[in-house]
Amino acid sequence: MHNTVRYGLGAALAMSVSATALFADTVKIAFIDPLSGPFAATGTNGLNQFQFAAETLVNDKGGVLDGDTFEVLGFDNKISPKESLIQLQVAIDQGVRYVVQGNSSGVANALTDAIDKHNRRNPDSQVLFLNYSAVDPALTNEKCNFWHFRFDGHADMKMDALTDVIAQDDSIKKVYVIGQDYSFGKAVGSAAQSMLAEKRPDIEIVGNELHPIGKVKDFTPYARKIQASEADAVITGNWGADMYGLGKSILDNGFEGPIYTYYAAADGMTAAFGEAGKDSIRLISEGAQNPPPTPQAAEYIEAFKAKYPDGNVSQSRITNTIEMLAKAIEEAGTATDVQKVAAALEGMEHETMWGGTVYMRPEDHQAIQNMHVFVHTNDDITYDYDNSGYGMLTESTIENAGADTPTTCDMKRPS
Amino acid sequence: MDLVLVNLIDGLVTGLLLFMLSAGLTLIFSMMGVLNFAHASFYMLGAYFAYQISIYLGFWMGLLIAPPLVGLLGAGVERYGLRRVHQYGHVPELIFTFGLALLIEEVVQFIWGRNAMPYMEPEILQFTAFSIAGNSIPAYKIFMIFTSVAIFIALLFVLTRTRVGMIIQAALSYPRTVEALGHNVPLVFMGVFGVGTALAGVAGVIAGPVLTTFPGMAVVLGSIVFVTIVIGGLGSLWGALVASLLIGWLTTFAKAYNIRMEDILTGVGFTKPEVIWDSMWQDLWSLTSPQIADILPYLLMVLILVFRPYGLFGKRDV
Amino acid sequence: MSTTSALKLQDLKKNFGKAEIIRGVSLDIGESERHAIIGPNGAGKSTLFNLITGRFPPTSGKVFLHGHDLAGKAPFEINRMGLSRSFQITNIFPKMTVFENVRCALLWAEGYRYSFWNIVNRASHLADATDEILAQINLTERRELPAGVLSYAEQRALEIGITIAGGADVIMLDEPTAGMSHSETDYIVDLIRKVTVGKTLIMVEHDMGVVFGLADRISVLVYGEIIATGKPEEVRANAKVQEAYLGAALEAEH
Amino acid sequence: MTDITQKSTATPAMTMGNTLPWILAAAFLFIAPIIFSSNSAITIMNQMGITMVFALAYNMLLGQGGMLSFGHAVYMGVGGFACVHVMNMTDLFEKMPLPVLPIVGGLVGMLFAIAIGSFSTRKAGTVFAMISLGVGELVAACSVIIVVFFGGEEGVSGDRTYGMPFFGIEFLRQIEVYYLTSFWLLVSALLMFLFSRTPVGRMANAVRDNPERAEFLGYSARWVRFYSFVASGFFCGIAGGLFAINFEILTEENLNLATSGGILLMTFLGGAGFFFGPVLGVVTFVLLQTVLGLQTELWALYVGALFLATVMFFPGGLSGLIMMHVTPMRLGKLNRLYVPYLKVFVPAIIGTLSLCGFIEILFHARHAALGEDEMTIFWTTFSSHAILPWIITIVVAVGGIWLAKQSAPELNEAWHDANTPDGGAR
Repeated sequence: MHNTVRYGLGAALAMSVSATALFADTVKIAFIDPLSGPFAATGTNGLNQFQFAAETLVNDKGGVLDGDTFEVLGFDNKISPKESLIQLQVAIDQGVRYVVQGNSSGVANALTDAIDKHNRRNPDSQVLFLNYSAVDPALTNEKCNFWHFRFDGHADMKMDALTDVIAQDDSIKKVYVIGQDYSFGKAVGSAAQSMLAEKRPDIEIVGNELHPIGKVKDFTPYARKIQASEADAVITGNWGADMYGLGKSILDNGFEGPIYTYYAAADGMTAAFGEAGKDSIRLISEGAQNPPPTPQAAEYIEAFKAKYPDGNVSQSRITNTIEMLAKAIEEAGTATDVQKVAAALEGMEHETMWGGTVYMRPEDHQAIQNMHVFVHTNDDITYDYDNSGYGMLTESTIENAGADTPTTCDMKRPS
Repeated sequence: MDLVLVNLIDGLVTGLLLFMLSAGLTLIFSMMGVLNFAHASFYMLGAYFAYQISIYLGFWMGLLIAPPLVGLLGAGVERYGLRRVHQYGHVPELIFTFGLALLIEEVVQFIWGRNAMPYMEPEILQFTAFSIAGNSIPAYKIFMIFTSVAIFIALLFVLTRTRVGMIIQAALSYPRTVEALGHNVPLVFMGVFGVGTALAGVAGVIAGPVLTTFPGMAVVLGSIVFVTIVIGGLGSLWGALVASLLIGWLTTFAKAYNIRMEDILTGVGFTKPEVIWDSMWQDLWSLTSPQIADILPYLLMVLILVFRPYGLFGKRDV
Repeated sequence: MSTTSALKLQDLKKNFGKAEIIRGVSLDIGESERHAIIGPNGAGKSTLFNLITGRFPPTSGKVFLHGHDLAGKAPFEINRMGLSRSFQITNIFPKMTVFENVRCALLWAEGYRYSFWNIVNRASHLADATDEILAQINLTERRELPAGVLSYAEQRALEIGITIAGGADVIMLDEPTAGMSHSETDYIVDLIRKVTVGKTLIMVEHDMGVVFGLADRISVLVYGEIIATGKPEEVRANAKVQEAYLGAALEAEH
Repeated sequence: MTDITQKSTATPAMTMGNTLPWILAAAFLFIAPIIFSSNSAITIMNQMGITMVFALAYNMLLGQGGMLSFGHAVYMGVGGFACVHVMNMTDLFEKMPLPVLPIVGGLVGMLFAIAIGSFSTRKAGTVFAMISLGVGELVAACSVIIVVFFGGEEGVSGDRTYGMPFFGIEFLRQIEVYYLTSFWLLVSALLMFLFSRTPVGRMANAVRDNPERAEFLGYSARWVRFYSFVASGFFCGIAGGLFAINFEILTEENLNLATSGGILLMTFLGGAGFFFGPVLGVVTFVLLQTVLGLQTELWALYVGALFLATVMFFPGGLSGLIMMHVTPMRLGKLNRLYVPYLKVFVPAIIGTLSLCGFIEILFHARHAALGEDEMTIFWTTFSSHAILPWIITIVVAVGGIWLAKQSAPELNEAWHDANTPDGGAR
């Protein structure tokens, strides 16, 4: 970590002269995510990916407009909504017009709400919120707004893709759904239930339950229940320690079927599962790495690994975020009038290095892209995670996943 | 029925693990009046030390070396930290251990980073001891049970059959008298603190591979440990044991069976409202036991403190 | 003696486990009487004291204050009925100033109760009353010091000040001169005499000399029973008392 | 010693000496946003102000009542949630001027405190602490279960501007919220200060020091604790209401143990023994968090160490440290401390900074990206993989701390001397 990227409150406190004047030569992007505390590893890796993407995909290629460069500034929100709102204010004061965030839907909800209010109340310093990872469906449905763009598929879309894959697997007759007791866990649970009922009415949901988030010490009783239910497959939206604890308990209890997950890869998780999770852990995500989809992608991953040997290119949507923002700024001809940039982003189609096209659906500002189901293995792995030898191998691909998912978004565009 | 047996075993493992932590804590608490908030942090240190040692010398050396190391560290904390704070009273002592817990977590993150450590069971124990209805009981769990039972017996022996144990027992009930009798109470304090933290260390060593060795492991277990000794009653080793097992089984069974609030409410005679959405009671009706399994001990503790402030087996007030 | 007694004990008993500490004590103490309870160490004086003031519940028997049964009353309720006590081990508020100590003792009696709409600093009559008591116990000079830093005798004086401040008409003092030098003892005895004028005083004492100059009547407690009650001279003359207490104790002390 | 509570004054009415600090505080609050005018500075000051109300309310228990609570965020949180719900009741909110809203929070916080306090305040000490911990955990856990009130993980948000305009102010801008917060900060602080001067407030001190003795003065220790607890709940609720106004969102974070622990940390750091201690604690903590957080990823490590050092060496906290110097100042002997202070603290600070430097180098060497050997601390740039910086920092750290230890007895003596009146000890 170099200190130069750590802008923040100190400067804001010291400088009473408000720093709203934009520098003509840089486009500042505020990365508001945890950089300290228990989620710092994920946050720091994300920041590294953003800075690397801005550097190699924009700045090294001559920047945007008349050579303006991207600068990604890290703001530590300690994964707290309150802290995020303070950091948002600090970022805006420093002339930031683009905010990227991804960890925790709770924070994303707070941010999108705050940015909407800010833009209404301060028309001369409006900002865009580029959400690269928070997957609560509400963000592009009932809580959608004009300033928010999501570059990841949301929970329901991912479940749609996942159930498409499960539906084709005739060996699966019984499915157990388990998740953390909060909005996202509940969304995953109800989506799994309704979508499976529609696509494969013969599949029995033998369990659909929630456990307290971050509080469970031992997942063994859950694993026993899963075993006792004679489930053929498990679906979970768990992340972090809850994902690892649950996965480990299920595997330890002798479960051999697939465990479909949203977040069981990278950030130490792949290394921790190791041999035990081989051919069992599945992951639904965008952005394939094994086999490498395009030569650019391979080159990009290698360059990244050369710079950050301990890091992972775990969130390929980050490159899409940066590239699409650059394109939109070019198209709008301005980096300061974010309304124009947002308009350019709407409906944009982008050929991604990860294969396929990313389409920013104008109705709800939701990216539509290819989704893949990966399997955790060490066979045929070109690029592993956590330097563990294990990586995520593409098993099946769903083209333009969720392109037809309906949205309840009632987009209000500023007049 | 088979599942009941499996859950009994699982609950026993959880309970005994909790007991190893609470045994040390209840000794420390009742002798010194200090609620050691950092107790679970020593448990975490046990796991990390053992992991580090196991890389070079294997699991068994870790089990042998890490707990004394943790105990030594604990004794040091007592000697150079707590003893100093002791003169200011109980509240600063509590706050001291609270701060210590924060600091230890930060130090662990500084040294080992924030990700989980690949700390594994020894290969010799990586097999399934037996299976009940398709549920495998790993040999390691059996090992955990035996280790904790052995520690309990050893502790009981020391406390009831040796001179040191007599002094400690006396100090549990009459701290002032023991001092008056001319025993070196500060030394006894330091010893008890060291042994208590070493016990937490043992718990960490053997729990690390099962419950994951990560910087949050102390927080996850932290407050549950006090809850245990408060429920069990201060200064009572048996109380700590009973409360640990009670919590172990309570949480395991609550997780293992979906007891739904809806069934209870209908059983009591309420009828579920037709339009449940957006009703104030929606969340209550949809509540299930796994959702609240891990907060049940807190509920139990509050109830116990309200109705029986000295816990199940305690003789004096908390 | 007046017809209504200030304090009346009726066959009071207290067991701790199997040990019988108080084995049936009956006593009648009149209004404005200064009554001393003496006895050798371990006679149960402090236990009796704690039974009367509601710190321990009696095993059997009753205590009446101005004719009202005290059974089941919490200490603060007994206090509100007009009984105030001191403690054998100095029991003050060490972190608060001397002035605050006394003022706190005055609050309830002055009718402030749990009010949170009165600012005590503004109540000049409260400050005056406090200063009056400070003058009585000769601690005006120490007014602003934290009570914890006073000398032992000063702390005992403060304790007496706190005890009488609430205006209770029954004052109970538990060994007020314990651990003091002769001159300090004389000083405290004078103080007690001065501040308890017109009040009922019950004190537990070990030191005979203190009691003889001060008490109207004396009760002698030995092994949980009162073996004699009467005027100081009568008690002094009592053979049983001589035997059980005075002989040994007086020789040891003088 | 450091725990002496406010000096009682014999003077019956408020004097100039009593009102002056309040006037100064008001004046400072008024001009602060003129000096620190950027929106983010104002946001941080709002945050500080809210936390100050919370910390002062917390100290009504910890400092004045001797009750250690591990779940006090709950009362602030519940009050705040209630306020957001009021914001969302458009019909009601349209007729209510925003500045009144915190009272709603206060009342709800108070009601909740009455409910919990009715059983938790029966005993002080560990029983109280454990009940507060249990209740805190339960409510925090409920926040994700009872979605109707707590909104689950994403919390509940509202819009303050939908309230009835208050003399034409719609509270669109941060600065308007700032003055609203400052107003409530002053009012609450004043009320809490006055509370400590009421009979209940005074008896709270007495009960803290010696509950048994207090009982024999006619006061039920339990009820005295209860009233302090309820009053504290009210002001926590006010803080919650201000939070709702400032951030327009409340989440699980407002209830959890981390927030409760944080407020304990700040209060203790500032010093629980004096009324203004918590205020000092909040300012110090927020500044530490922002300034250190700006410089290093390891800020939490340093703050934790600082906190431990405070508990061990200055249990009176910062305010205790300041007030310790009142006696030498009164005796006119403060100047005798200057030289020993310099002798101890200069090497100690240099040593500690070097130690931090060493930790930073270690951290950098282990965690920085490949090829980024360069690092900058203390305005010096060097390679973290070179051996020289390691040696320098270790030597300076050890040397500095050793020097400080050498001078410590001298300071001790000087301190003793400065605290003793000339012409013999008392």
